[in-house]
Amino acid sequence: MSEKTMINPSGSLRIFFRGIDGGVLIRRGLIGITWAFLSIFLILPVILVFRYAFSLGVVAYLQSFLTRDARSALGLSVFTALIVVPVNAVFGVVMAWAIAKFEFRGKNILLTVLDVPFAVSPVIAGMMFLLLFGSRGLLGPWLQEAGIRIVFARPGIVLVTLFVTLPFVARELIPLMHTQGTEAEISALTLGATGLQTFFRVTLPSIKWGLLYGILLSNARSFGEFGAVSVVSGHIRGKTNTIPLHVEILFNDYQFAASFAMASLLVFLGVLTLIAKGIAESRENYREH
Amino acid sequence: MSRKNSSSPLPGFGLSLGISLSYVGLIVMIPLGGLVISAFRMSFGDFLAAAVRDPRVLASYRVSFGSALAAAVINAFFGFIVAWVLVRYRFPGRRFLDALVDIPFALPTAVSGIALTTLYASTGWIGRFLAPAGIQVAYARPGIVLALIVVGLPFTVRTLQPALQELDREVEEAAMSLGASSPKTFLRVTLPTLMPAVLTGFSLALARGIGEFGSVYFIAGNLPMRTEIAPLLIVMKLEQYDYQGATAIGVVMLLVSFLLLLAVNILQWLSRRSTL
Amino acid sequence: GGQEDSRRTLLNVSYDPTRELYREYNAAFVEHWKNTTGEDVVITMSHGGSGSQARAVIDGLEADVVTLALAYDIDAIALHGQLLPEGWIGTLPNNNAPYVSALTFLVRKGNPRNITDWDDLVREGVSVITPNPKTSGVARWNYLSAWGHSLRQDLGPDFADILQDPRRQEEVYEAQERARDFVYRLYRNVPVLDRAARAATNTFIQRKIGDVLINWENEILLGSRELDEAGLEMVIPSTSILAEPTVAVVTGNADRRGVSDLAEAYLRYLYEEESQEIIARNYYRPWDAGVLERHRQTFPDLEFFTIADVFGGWGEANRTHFVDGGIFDQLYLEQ
Amino acid sequence: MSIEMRNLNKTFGTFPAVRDVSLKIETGQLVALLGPSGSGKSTLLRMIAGLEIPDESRQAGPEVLFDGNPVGHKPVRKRGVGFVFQHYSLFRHMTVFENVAFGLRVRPRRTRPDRAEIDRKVKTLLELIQLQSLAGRYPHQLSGGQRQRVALARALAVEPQVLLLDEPFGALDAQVRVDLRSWLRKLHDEINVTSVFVTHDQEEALEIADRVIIMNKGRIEQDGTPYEVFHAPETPFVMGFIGAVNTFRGCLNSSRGIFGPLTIERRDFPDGYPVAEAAEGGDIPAEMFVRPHEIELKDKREGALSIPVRIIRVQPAGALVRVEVRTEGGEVLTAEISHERFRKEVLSPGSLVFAELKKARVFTRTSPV
Amino acid sequence: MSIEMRNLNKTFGTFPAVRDVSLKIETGQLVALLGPSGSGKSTLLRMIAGLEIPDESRQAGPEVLFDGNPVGHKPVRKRGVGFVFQHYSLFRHMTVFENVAFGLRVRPRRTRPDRAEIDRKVKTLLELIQLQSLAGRYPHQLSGGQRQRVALARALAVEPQVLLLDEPFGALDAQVRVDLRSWLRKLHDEINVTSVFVTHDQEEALEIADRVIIMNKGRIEQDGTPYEVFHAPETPFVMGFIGAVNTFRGCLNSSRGIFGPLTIERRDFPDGYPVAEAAEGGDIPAEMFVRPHEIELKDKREGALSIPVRIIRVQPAGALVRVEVRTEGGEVLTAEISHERFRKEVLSPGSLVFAELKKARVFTRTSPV
Ligand SMILES: Nc1ncnc2c1ncn2[C@@H]1O[C@H](COP(=O)(O)OP(=O)(O)OP(=O)(O)O)[C@@H](O)[C@H]1O
Ligand SMILES: Nc1ncnc2c1ncn2[C@@H]1O[C@H](COP(=O)(O)OP(=O)(O)OP(=O)(O)O)[C@@H](O)[C@H]1O
Ligand SMILES: [Mg+2]
Ligand SMILES: [Mg+2]
Ligand SMILES: O=S(=O)([O-])[O-]
Repeated sequence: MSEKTMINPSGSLRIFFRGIDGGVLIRRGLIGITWAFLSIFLILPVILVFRYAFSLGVVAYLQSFLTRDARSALGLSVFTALIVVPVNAVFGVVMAWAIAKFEFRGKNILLTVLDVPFAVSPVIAGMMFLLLFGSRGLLGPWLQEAGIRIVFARPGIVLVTLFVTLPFVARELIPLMHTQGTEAEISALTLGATGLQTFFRVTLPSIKWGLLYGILLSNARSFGEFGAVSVVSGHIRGKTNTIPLHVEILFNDYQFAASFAMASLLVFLGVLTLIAKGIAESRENYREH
Repeated sequence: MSRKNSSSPLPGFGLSLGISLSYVGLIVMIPLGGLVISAFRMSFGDFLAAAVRDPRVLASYRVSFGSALAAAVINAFFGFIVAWVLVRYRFPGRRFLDALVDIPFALPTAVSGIALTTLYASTGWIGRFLAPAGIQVAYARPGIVLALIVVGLPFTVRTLQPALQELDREVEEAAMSLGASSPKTFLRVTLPTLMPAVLTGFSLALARGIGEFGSVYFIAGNLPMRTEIAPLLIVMKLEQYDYQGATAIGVVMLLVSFLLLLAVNILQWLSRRSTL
Repeated sequence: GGQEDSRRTLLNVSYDPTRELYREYNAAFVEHWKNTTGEDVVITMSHGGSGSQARAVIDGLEADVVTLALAYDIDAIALHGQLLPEGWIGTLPNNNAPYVSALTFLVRKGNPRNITDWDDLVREGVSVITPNPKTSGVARWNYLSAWGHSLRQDLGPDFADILQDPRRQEEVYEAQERARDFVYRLYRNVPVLDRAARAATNTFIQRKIGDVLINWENEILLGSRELDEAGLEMVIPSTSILAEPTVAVVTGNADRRGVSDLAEAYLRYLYEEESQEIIARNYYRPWDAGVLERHRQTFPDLEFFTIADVFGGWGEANRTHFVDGGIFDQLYLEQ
Repeated sequence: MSIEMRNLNKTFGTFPAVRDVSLKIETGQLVALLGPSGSGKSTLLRMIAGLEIPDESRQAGPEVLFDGNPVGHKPVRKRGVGFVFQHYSLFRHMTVFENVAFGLRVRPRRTRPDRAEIDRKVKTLLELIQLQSLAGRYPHQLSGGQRQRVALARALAVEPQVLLLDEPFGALDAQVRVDLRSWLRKLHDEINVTSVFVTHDQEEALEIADRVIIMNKGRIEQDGTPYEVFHAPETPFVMGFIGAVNTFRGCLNSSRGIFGPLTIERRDFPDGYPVAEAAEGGDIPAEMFVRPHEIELKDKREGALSIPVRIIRVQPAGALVRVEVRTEGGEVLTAEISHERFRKEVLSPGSLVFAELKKARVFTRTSPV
Repeated sequence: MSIEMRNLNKTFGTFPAVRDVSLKIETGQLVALLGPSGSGKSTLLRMIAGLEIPDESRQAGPEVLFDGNPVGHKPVRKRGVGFVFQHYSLFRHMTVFENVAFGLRVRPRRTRPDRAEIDRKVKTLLELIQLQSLAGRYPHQLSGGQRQRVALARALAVEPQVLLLDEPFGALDAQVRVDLRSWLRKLHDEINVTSVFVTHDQEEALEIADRVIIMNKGRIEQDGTPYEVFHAPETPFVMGFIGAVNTFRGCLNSSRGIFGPLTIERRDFPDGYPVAEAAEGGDIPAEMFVRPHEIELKDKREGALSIPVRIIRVQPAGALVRVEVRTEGGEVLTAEISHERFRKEVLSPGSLVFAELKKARVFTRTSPV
């Protein structure tokens, strides 16, 4: 394929003759800028994480996951994700269904509210839950009376994580479901399918890759959230530290290698997410065309 | 919120909307409400004093909003190039770069903060080349902007990509067949058509940048009046048992983010309507 | 498993630089408690900036004991959280401070900027690392120590008494003004305000920012031990405020959880000789004079002054210097 | 199954999409709903299917009846209608076979056929649509015409007694459309079902329907056989919408009509004189419509309905030769003559001939002739 | 401006989209590129415009010449062509006025008309397309037909001497399409340009073009006037593609042809006997094509080309009456007869008549008659 050849997004080939995509020089220049920009801002930091993580060798790297605190942080993060991800998946799908398949007044407001967790500072997110459930918060005294602990315990961590990951699944699905329209569902109904049959047999299969990606993103975010969790965690060693908090503690304890090792775990998770996404997208394209 | 299209034959509208509203209410609206109620507990004068009169708070807004604005502008610009390159060109490593864009979504902000600080401190891999030139990145405003570029990048690229993909190539060809040169075609046809997406990505990156804490905290240096961001002030106020002060700043920031988001959604809605 | 559920647990909420100390002490105490009562107990720790830890306790973090950097933070718990009586101070010996510390300097190997005392910190071009007094316990001590040093230079060795002398008001006023200027010049030399003591140490050692780090004596001794090859030297200034980290039982929580006796014993045992040894080994100046004497090598003598004498106690100091709009804020507004 | 609609109205916001439609469709008929875009065809069809609920009206309640039984309360999945969309809306993640089998597989267990039975049924249907060999393909591997046939088979699998098709060929190429048309007609005849299909293509409607219902602005303009709507349109709208037409604007009075170049005496009207009312007052405005094939081109004036015209363009490609002519007044008319005739006459651009109207329909403002 | 193409080839990957096309279009012609989907029409048009570069071929270099001058090196914006896309491709963020003015406004300053001049020109064009009153609207506020007209006006604004249209009406409703067709023809005649338009709708091509070029699989199948391609198709492909047709499969030998129910003696062929080669060897396979309007239905057998058939369906709505008949062998034929004839004969479904072929084209495997 010559320099001028490109494939447009739908995969078909086209040749542009000094078209808007520019000549070879512009093309190379822009690709160069992209590599440089992404290298400086994304590739180098990731390399750095791994360099430090393995600075004491592979054995030390692996050992850093075996300490009691590391195991407990891992456990808490997994516990949180195990709750957060399924809840997000279910509610995300339900919200996407309501928003993408129906017209109703106030939809823009609901959409905006759905986006709030994207935009709210994690610190404020944590603070909101403190103001609500802290012992001096609105519900705090009452909860204390009832012996229910929310902040500085697992429920608080789960709650803030639910908050910060709320939009991921729905946001991923809404545009997808929007473009798919409702005709397939209506066809299913005319063929005698019940609402649930329609959902599980028609809607779900056609959104499954988008759903998977939304789940993976919210999973990555659930493992990675730092600011908000930090506010409500209490930092109790071996109890309420998640992986990112443990990363910070190790970092402060001068255990840099171990700290970056934990961080590299999250990078792996991110990379895994991205690979899965790649697969999901190629499956999606395969179906479309 | 009432139902306009009462006759959609699809089942589950009431149920799904009900569940959605309850869930969003529980996870988002109640905590948000808690914050607002706490803000209402203080007098208006106190609120103003805490949220907008304190010069240090004002300075932190300037840092937060200013850096977020700078980062969002840079992201809009480079994000456009990145999205353009990823959508329009085929070259080795494209899929890799495409996947990379999501890294900041997946990486804990603290980790990216620590990593960036290590890179850009005057002893870091990059910082050591900048320091002799007198460029200080870590522990200065450029560092904040840097961290915000990283966390905001996926927002601009990911909103632009689909828009670029959808952009009808024929429109550009039409412009060129009418005698427009490539730059003119780009400036007069391509760019205006993509403007809603650019603005959306820009606002999302901006909103995210204003609120970002984890990564900035490590790289900022946190000097009052100079490199102290508003979320840090909230943390500080909390630690000084000044809940009202923290709430007041939180409410101001929330308001700004909310307005930004609303603007984005309305923008999208308008552009969708105008391109039917 | 089931065994863990039945064991009584004690949560000690502490500040950053005590990680190593309490790791060792907890092990010792658990053994001691087992030996004396036969009961297995579990001690859990939470570390963070002193202020944020106090805030978490106020917000509901169920600390049974707090071992914080300043009495002020425990006062806040008493005041805002009503979790322990106002008169908590004095429930344990030495104003509830089982160990004290000095503030010392860490400089690069060979002391290239030739820093020997507080006065050197305000020289043009010297870069000083100290955390943010708004969030960090040690940072407040640093700040007050610098201020006190300036007063000491102006008013002489008995400056604490002069400060109280109504006849020397004018002189004192001028000295306070100069102290203010001194601190102002000091903070102009600070390029990074970290959130807590540990973060500042990292900045100085790990990122190699700054010419001098002011920090807890224990933190510096510990840091230079763990990172000795980094090429660092400790410098001991002529004066320091007597930093008194304080401990207390959070009776509100401990009573409710039925661990008051354990909490009480946990803190009291800190004053025992074997514990004081652990404390000294972790570079805190032990309260026990005998133990201190044994570690003279590590803890050279220097001129101390106390917050009570020079600043009228934490309440007063806080109101003057650290509240929003206080002198510390004003320093930055002037910059 | 017969379908009856009574007093159906549907308003979106303030926009009346369907207005006061009452209609009865007999068992076994193939009915076309024809009309311009936005005329309410889809909305009416969707009301039959139960996909749209008719507005409650003040007077008589709206009703949809299948075989005389009201089905207003039945949701779409209980009405037993087969519905086919313009864009096929096949299930993308299912093979052709699975698509067709879907309606059987989602039946409640009691009435669900067993595997073998489903297999057999689907195979029969795939034979019917001549796609046996493609049973394992996914929709994206089919051509447009094939997809549309699968959509039809899928709808037929549940053995609906009513088949509703919303522009079933709208998304197809002209060529493929034409092929599928006659196929649909044959299919309808074979499986004995009542079918209603929506189209805005008049040729399609005329070619395959037993009955054509022409809609305009939410109302039914005319309801009749293809022959009736083509040859005896009841309104100017139908006249203009079905088939090409030449329009003459003018007026009528008791004794004659004047339409541009033509003054036609009462007795000379080929299809009788317009309504009585014209006889009374003075001139009333009227329009005269003549279809292209109802114009003959002759070399001399014959009769009263003959207009001298000059030939502009001759277009002899097609079953009829299309000739564009201009009257002295400058109006352009189109005539369609047979090739035989064309060979006989000398009809080259520029030559002067006479256009003779063999038929003409006149509509006054209120009523047709 | 005349357009000449020499040896144009275009391959996408390994797929040859256009193969060895050479062609000359004279100044002022309106030429239709007609062919099924994927036959390479758009690719050829885009090569003329400079939106696609022809492949370098081994032998003679490919060339596109305008008025005899090669333009291969010129990018699209310098070729001075007006290009109109199927999906209009209007600039969404500009009003109708701004869309039309675009081409003038992006000219280099030297040749750019001043504001008043642009204003005047655009107004004239908007009048031409009869959209003066909508100058301030945005594309999304227009109907499909209006959008298409704006796209045309936009292309005309730069006064191209060549107008290229890629399925200009492809995205429109049947009704609107028909209106715009004759409008396009008129426009072409008024502004005196050379126009090439792509379509896959044969009616459209026959109706408005001076010349029709029929493409199939990247090659030109036939190039001629509408009359020629309709009445004298050169290949079976053209025969089948242009207009409806009845096909008889059979064979030929030196003395007669046998096509299903018909055995036709050499002398009886209405249009002369197929090629000489048939005279030599034995039977060779052949196909006979008869257009529906070339079949007469009579009540008695007349001549050699008469087949007894039974009427299945009569469809009298339309300019001609379409009658479907079945031969004794079971094949279905379609005949189109005039209404006059229809009225004379008794043609009801079920009755037995004779279908007489008035014309028949026979193609052997290699050559047409
Ligand atoms: N859900 C809706 N909300 C608002 N208006 C609607 C809705 N559905 C249809 N309409 C309007 O009702 C009118 C009739 O719509 P309908 O779809 O029945 O037209 P149609 O005859 O099928 O047209 P087409 O040939 O374009 O499909 C249109 O003007 C349309 O804009
Ligand atoms: N960019 C491309 N990459 C790969 N194949 C292409 C490309 N453009 C066209 N083709 C192929 O070339 C062939 C001819 O395409 P072209 O667009 O010229 O057909 P067409 O005659 O215009 O068809 P249609 O009527 O569907 O528009 C098609 O088979 C098409 O799939
Ligand atoms: Mg419709
Ligand atoms: Mg094409
Ligand atoms: O940990 S400190 O509170 O002393 O900074």
